[in-house]
Amino acid sequence: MPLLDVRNLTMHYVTKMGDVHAVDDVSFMIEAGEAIGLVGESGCGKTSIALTLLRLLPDNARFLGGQVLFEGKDLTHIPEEEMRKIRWRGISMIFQAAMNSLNPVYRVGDQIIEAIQNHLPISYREAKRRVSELFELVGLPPEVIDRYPHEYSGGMKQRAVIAMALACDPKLVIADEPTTALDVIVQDHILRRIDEVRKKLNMAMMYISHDIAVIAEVSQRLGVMYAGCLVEFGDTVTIFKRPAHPYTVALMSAFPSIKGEKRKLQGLPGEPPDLLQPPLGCRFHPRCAYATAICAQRAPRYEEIEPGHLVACWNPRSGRA
Amino acid sequence: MRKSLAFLVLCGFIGVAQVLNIGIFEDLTTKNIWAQIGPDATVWNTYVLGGQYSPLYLSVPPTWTWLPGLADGFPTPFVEENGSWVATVKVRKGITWSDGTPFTADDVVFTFNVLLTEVGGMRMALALGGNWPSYCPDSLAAVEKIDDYTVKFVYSAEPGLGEWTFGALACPIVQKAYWEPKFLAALETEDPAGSLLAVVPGDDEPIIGGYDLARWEPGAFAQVNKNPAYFATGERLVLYEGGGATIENPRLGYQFTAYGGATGSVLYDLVEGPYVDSIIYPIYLNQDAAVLALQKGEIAMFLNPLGLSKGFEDRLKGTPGVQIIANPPWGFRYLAFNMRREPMNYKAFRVAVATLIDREFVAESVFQGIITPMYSAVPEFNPFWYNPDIVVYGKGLSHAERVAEAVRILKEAGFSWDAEPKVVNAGTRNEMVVGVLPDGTEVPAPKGFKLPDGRYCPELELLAPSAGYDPLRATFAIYIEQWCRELAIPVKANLTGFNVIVNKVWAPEGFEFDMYILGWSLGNPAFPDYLYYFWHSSQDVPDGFNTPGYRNPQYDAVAEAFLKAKSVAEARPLVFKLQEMLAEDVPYVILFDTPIKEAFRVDEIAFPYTEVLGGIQFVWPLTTVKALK
Amino acid sequence: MIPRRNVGIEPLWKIRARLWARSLRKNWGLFWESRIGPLGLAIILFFVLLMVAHPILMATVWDPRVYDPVVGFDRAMVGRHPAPPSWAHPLGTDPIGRDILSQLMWSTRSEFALGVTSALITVVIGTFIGAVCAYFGGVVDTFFMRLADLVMLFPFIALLMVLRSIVTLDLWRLALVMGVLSGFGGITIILKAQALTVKVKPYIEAAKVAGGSAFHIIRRHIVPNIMPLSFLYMMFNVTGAVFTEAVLSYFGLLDIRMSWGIMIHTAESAGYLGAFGQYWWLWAPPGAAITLLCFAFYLVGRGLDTVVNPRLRKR
Amino acid sequence: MMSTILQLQNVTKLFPVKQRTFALKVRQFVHAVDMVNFAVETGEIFGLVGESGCGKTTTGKLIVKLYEPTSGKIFLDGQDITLIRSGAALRRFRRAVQMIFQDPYESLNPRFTIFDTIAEPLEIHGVRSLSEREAQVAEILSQVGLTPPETFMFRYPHELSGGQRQRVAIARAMVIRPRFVVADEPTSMLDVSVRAGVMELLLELRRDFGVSYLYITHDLAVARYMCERLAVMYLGKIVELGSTEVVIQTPLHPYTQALLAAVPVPDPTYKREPPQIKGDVIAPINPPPQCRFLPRCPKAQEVCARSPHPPLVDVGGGHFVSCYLVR
Amino acid sequence: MLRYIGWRLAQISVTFFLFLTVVFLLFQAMPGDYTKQFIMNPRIPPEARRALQERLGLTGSVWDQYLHYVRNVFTGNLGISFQYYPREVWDVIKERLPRTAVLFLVADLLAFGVGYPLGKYIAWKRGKLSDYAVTVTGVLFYTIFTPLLALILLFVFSNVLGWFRSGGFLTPSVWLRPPVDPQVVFLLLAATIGGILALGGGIFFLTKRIGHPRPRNWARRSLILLLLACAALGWYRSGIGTYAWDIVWHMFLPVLAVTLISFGGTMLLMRDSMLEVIREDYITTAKAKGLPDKVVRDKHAARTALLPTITNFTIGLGFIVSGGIVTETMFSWKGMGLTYLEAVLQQDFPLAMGCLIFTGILVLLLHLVVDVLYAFLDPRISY
Repeated sequence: MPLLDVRNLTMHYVTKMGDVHAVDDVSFMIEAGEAIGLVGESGCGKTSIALTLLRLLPDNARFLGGQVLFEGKDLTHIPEEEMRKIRWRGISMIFQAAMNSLNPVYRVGDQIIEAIQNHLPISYREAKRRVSELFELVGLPPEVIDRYPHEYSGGMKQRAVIAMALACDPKLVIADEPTTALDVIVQDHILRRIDEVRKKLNMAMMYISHDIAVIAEVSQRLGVMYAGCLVEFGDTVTIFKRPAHPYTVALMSAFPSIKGEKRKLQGLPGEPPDLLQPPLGCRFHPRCAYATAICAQRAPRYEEIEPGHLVACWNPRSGRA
Repeated sequence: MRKSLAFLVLCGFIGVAQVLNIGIFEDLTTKNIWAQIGPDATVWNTYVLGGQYSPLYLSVPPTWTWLPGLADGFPTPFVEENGSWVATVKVRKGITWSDGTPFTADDVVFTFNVLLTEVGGMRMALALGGNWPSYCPDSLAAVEKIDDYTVKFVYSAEPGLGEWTFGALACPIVQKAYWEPKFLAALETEDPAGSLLAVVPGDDEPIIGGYDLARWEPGAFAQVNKNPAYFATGERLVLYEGGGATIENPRLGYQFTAYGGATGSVLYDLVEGPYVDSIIYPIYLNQDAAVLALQKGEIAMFLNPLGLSKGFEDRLKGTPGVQIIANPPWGFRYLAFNMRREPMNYKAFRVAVATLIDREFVAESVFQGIITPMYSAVPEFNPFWYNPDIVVYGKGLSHAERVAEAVRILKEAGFSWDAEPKVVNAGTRNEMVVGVLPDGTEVPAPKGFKLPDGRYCPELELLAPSAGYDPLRATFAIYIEQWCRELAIPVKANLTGFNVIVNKVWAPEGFEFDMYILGWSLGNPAFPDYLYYFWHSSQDVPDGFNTPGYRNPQYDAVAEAFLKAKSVAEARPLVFKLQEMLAEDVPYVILFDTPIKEAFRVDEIAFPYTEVLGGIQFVWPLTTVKALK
Repeated sequence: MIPRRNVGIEPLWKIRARLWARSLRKNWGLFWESRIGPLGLAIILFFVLLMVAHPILMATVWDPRVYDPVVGFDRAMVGRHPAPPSWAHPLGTDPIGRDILSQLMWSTRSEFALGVTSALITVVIGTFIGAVCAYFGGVVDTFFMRLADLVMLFPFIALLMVLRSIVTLDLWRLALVMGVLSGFGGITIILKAQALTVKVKPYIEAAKVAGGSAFHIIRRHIVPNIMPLSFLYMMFNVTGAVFTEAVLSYFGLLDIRMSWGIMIHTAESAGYLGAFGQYWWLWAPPGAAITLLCFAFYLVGRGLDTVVNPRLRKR
Repeated sequence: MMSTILQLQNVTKLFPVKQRTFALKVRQFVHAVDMVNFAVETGEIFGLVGESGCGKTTTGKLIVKLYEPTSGKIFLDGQDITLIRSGAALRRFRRAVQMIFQDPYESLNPRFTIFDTIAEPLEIHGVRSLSEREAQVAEILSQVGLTPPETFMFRYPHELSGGQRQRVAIARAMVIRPRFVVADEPTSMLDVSVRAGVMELLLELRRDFGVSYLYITHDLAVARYMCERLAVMYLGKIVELGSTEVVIQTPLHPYTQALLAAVPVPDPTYKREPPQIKGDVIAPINPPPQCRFLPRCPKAQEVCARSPHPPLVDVGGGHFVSCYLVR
Repeated sequence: MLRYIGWRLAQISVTFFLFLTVVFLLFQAMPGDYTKQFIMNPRIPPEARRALQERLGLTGSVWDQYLHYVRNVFTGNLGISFQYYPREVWDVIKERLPRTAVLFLVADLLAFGVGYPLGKYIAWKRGKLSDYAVTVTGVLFYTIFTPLLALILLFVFSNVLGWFRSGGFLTPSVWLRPPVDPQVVFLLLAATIGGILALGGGIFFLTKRIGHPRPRNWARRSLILLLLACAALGWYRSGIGTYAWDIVWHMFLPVLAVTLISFGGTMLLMRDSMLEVIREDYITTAKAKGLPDKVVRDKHAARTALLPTITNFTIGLGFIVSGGIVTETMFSWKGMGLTYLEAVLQQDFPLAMGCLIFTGILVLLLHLVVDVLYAFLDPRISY
């Protein structure tokens, strides 16, 4: 049984202008101890998936179908009280904006202790000891436990947020753009540290990022999202070597690198679709260089083109045996 | 403290103390007699503290008969002695201060010596300010003791009523023993008058009147207790129809008869108390609260110099146990012209405006009887001084007749119009100045009011208190504006703050106004000396009281004679004459005043009489009222 | 090079008008959603109706001699004033026989005039000074901010009580004084803070780089961007002005011939105020009118707040 | 033949540190830009690379006169622009130099339509006629790829996507035909798929208008793609400068090396070594006179602690390095 | 911190000096003077008025008067009241201030106590019917014409129900022979409130160290109950309990009025501030941590949103003079507001200026207090 099994997840936001098709029929699995990446551009629904998993969606979100099986339990249907226990203990999250996910009026240590005491029946002293262990783990000096968030630098805050996410030994940690606002050298440090911890504690990890270079370095398997749909999913190396969906191909060729030959970048024509009225058929077809008539009529099935490599495309570029 | 203890012991002997609750609207501002008569001379201080000290002579309500207080009989007539004028006054024997010490001529002499002392280039009386200067007129040269019970007053010139009868003799007397050390200490300081005013008397301050201040809880209430040593307790005063009066004080063994004594039927038979052990004056900061308290029986009455408004009257009318008394006012509200300016300097103009003012209409229709129209400078409710035979311009005329009359007067004096006002539909409901005559000719709206020399009349400002300060005067001003405008007389009512008016009328440079409406309350009804101050030409100086700038040598002469008169009988025809002149020349148009209406609980308080000019608050200092509970 | 061509399909002003109408529609939608805003607006419209109806009634149905709000009185009812509501006087008459409804309607105009004038003055001053302080900073900023601190030290009503004995405070002067005082006070600080958030936006820098003068930037960029907030505070200021006028009139401190505050003051000084049930028509209509109008402008202000501040919107 | 369009000589910008207690003299300064020298050739794209807070944006703003340098000279076409104060000279300068800002969401006035935004510089520079402005705006819109222009002209920024907005921002900068443009991270906020398009557009515009760029970025990969030459900045100082490929292939300064080592590579099979660097960046408030990189330098030697900040020295082929250890 | 306070005090002195000057000029600009009231009495000769003017310091050049005044104020001498001549202004303020202070302190605290939780609650329930209902009610009370509310309360509670007296701050019959001055009782009441607040704060901080939330809350509640019981017992045993109770009983209606009027302000501010805070990421984080809704609302959202509300509350305390005018008039509560009103109407400049200056000092000091309070409440701020 996989740790997390997301099946046909569909979620819309209700607005005055109509429904925003934020997550549409998304399915994927995460095994225990595994690191997967979710890559896509802004507004493609990556963060919405994360929030759906923790059931932290805003009021206007409507869950329209599918299942989220965590250790066999369907998170979409359990009562709130039970869900509250799963949060942080089962699934925790490193939020996108670490700067803002610490409450400025409480000491950083106390905010972590609060999370621990909320889930585990241990004393303040014990909890504090645990926090200093966590701090050591993420590379923070223990003397900053009793400081306030504003006394931390950006990198330290990010580390503290990671420590907080690990506080209750969760089985799955969702890292939503954990390093976006950071400089490359700090980013490198932190990504390496997370990876070490993950291996040490044998946690599953779900990275969410728009930066495929980062995802390439840290994840074993990888999903590519476009306009609310998961268009490709598979082993990271396979996808980089044999990208099947035209969007994945385009994404990779749009990305400059400091290694290798300097090559001409291929921008994608057009703009990402308006999720209030997503295009019929394949959502990518208006921008797709390989679109055929059927792409505009019917959404492609999400199917395996080689073992463990799933693609939703009528005309995949490679890999189809 | 000691006094309250004594009071407590007393109550213990005679059973439950009788207490009256009487509401007031403002707090005391001082306990010091010098300040109370001086710079702190507020009516509220007088209500509460006025009972502590007595003068030698006083005008006794309700008839305002002038009678001895601490004095024994009337003073001797003035005789000339080495260029000064001298009279003697005897004080009563047997009177004691509340501390038990006897009251003697020393106290009288001391009181006047304080006032006569020269400090910093002026007399103490002036330095103290307030009402002191009137008790110590300039012509008073010295006050000397002849024996323990006789005092000699020395004047530099023969004094008139104002300087003598209603001046020095009305001065409250303080105790020498208590005040002398304080006075001497004050003299040592840089500002003796200021230091004297700054003395805070303690509970041991001896008093001579009926009620003694026992407690003052600032902002909440004041309490006075009866003075067991009050000299007049049990004193019987009988006032007769013929003006006679008798005083009989069994306690002092004192008897006195004046003005012909017991002739005619008895008007009032009053026996001094105090009948109440203590009076508590709770302070209410708005009338509504006081009215509610009166309705609930929290208080027996409340004191208010202006009397009840119509609304309070309406509300209290149906309340069981509450009686409402209406008394005539002693004051008037008036329109003043600045006779230094054009066109107010024309008598015709003033007369025309006076003709236009329909007091009865406003009084009866608009204000439905809550105001009383007035015509003479002496309110008619003071029959002794009031002259009923004076000119009243426009009296009894209809609106159309008034317009016609005013136009006639103005035209006669040379005023003119571009389009002259004409009355149409006179006598009907639709009478107006503009419209169509029965023969079909159209009457244009009057316009272009011109002075006799042919120039257009400048816009005239009529200053009046805003509706916020006094809706009655504001409304009157608006009507006057309307009536004048109807005749194209360019009057503009400026309804503004009281201070603004006062500061324009009494501007430092002189009198900066065209017309204004204000009111006067008139002091001692027994002696209308305001007739001198308001219209005598000597007062037509900056800061003087002759605001219209009325200069009539004839008036001046009569007014001066009035002040110098030796008796009221001598003064009366002069006052009549003054009223006639004023009515004729209209420096003021006397407009109206409101009757003083007061309410009290008949189940709690009983008054010996309720008809008194200015209101039952003048049944003062409440030594004759009884508590019924 | 692409050849130049004129794209003027429509005159510019038409397009702008359409855009303006569209943004108005959108903002109206947001305003409507706040629910309390439209409630306030409805109340204000009701008062506008009263205001407009008065001169019409005076010219047609009402005899000015009877219904004039200041000098009218009903001869037919002498001795019965203050009279309770009747057909002739739907809200009764006051102690000196004037029609309450007429007074109420007539005063509406002055309340609006007062509120709107003073609020406009406040907002114009506040916006201008706020923008200038934010843009230039330095001495100008320090001067006006200290001035604002100073103005805010004064209790408003207390200050007006002093001022009214220095100058005759009629309606327009009161509006001017209130407008100027609150213009130099707190609102400057709020608008300056808002202008500061605008000032640091890159588009200001872009305008500078494009060569825009300080005046150009303040006029075209800063002021339009703080205008919505100004407008919002204008609503609150109207409430403040109406309320202040009422309080001062109630104390009899203003030199106005008629207003809602004066109406209550008339009842009070004539002694009818404390007798609640008995003479309710004297105090209830003006009291309710003051409260309602203040309430309405405040609600509109809060409704606008949800339009102007996205943070307050429903997600 | 290449000519220098822009030259910076010993340009320094100090920002006073806000002090709460009142002092007559400000004692602490952030050395945002410290004795910076470089030159940009006509038609060249010159990259300025560094981490946040290194002073690269300040340098850009100094060039467009949003800031005035504390000391040093900046020459545009041989004229010292720091001396320009106002009047016609400033107007000419404003026409010649423009800037593209990082954040397309914030750099457009939300109350302006696209037309208003782009026409604003025209208006300022005296294009009075409305139809003329309309024509020019339409033209530049099609040039930046927003076609047909009519559909974009009267929209508001919030109705456009990020890429479109950045194109509008570029159009605003280009509409008065500047000769030099400072592009401050013009693509860092954009999605990957539109980023390439914008970069291509900038290159195209250089071709069409012959404009030169100072291209500011933190992303070495982007710099590599866009620039002919680049300079690496660290805490207000340029530590390495040279032609792009040379610097990226053979970085000489330890900081450049660390920076390059930290850049993730979009290739899951490539395993990078961790960059050799210690600690965190500290703000350059009254920095000590030694090499700015000294506290974090993995290769620091005794000479570094003894000597002042090393000068920028040509090590051959126009490759400049500021390090004592590279000679 | 101390350095900062010193610097702020220096700033405050400058502002205060300017304020003083403006106040002085303002009253100088008022036409006429106190002695004008004697113009109504023709028997008082002009010389007497001039003597009085001299004594009251109304003669001499404006500049001399100004210097004199400034010198006096900075030596703590606010001059002598004209109305209460020759009492010192400070003496009059000393008598009136405790009444006003206790009344408004209690009312403001109550308003805060009502407004804060309500604001918290409706922000959390935003868009629901309860939100609209409470908001509209709050706004209605906030904008209600104050005299009207006071009259309604007086009518209902005093006239119809007869529960309270119609005004004043004490019952004369109770206070005929009191062992203490009412001022003392007011001061003691203020001290009690202050003490309860301080000790309550102390309890809060002391129990902070208790590890687990449940025993912590239990300890807090019981200790605070104990504190209140001790305070009540203390008053009961003091022997002046009846007097204190008389005052408290009189306070009821004015306190109710002020509370009703001002709770809306706190509530709406709290609501807006909360709405801003609950959009922050740390609220989502707190929810993601699995914390119960109530904890997220009270501990994370409300605590941070409290800060602007506190500012508003504290600064608001300073304006007891202007805020008090209406309330004090309506309820016959002779405090600072009424004193000021009377002083202005009677042109008692020193007293009116004294009231204004007092307010000025109070507001300025409260600004400082807010700054210091912020340093305690908001760790981001340090001086």
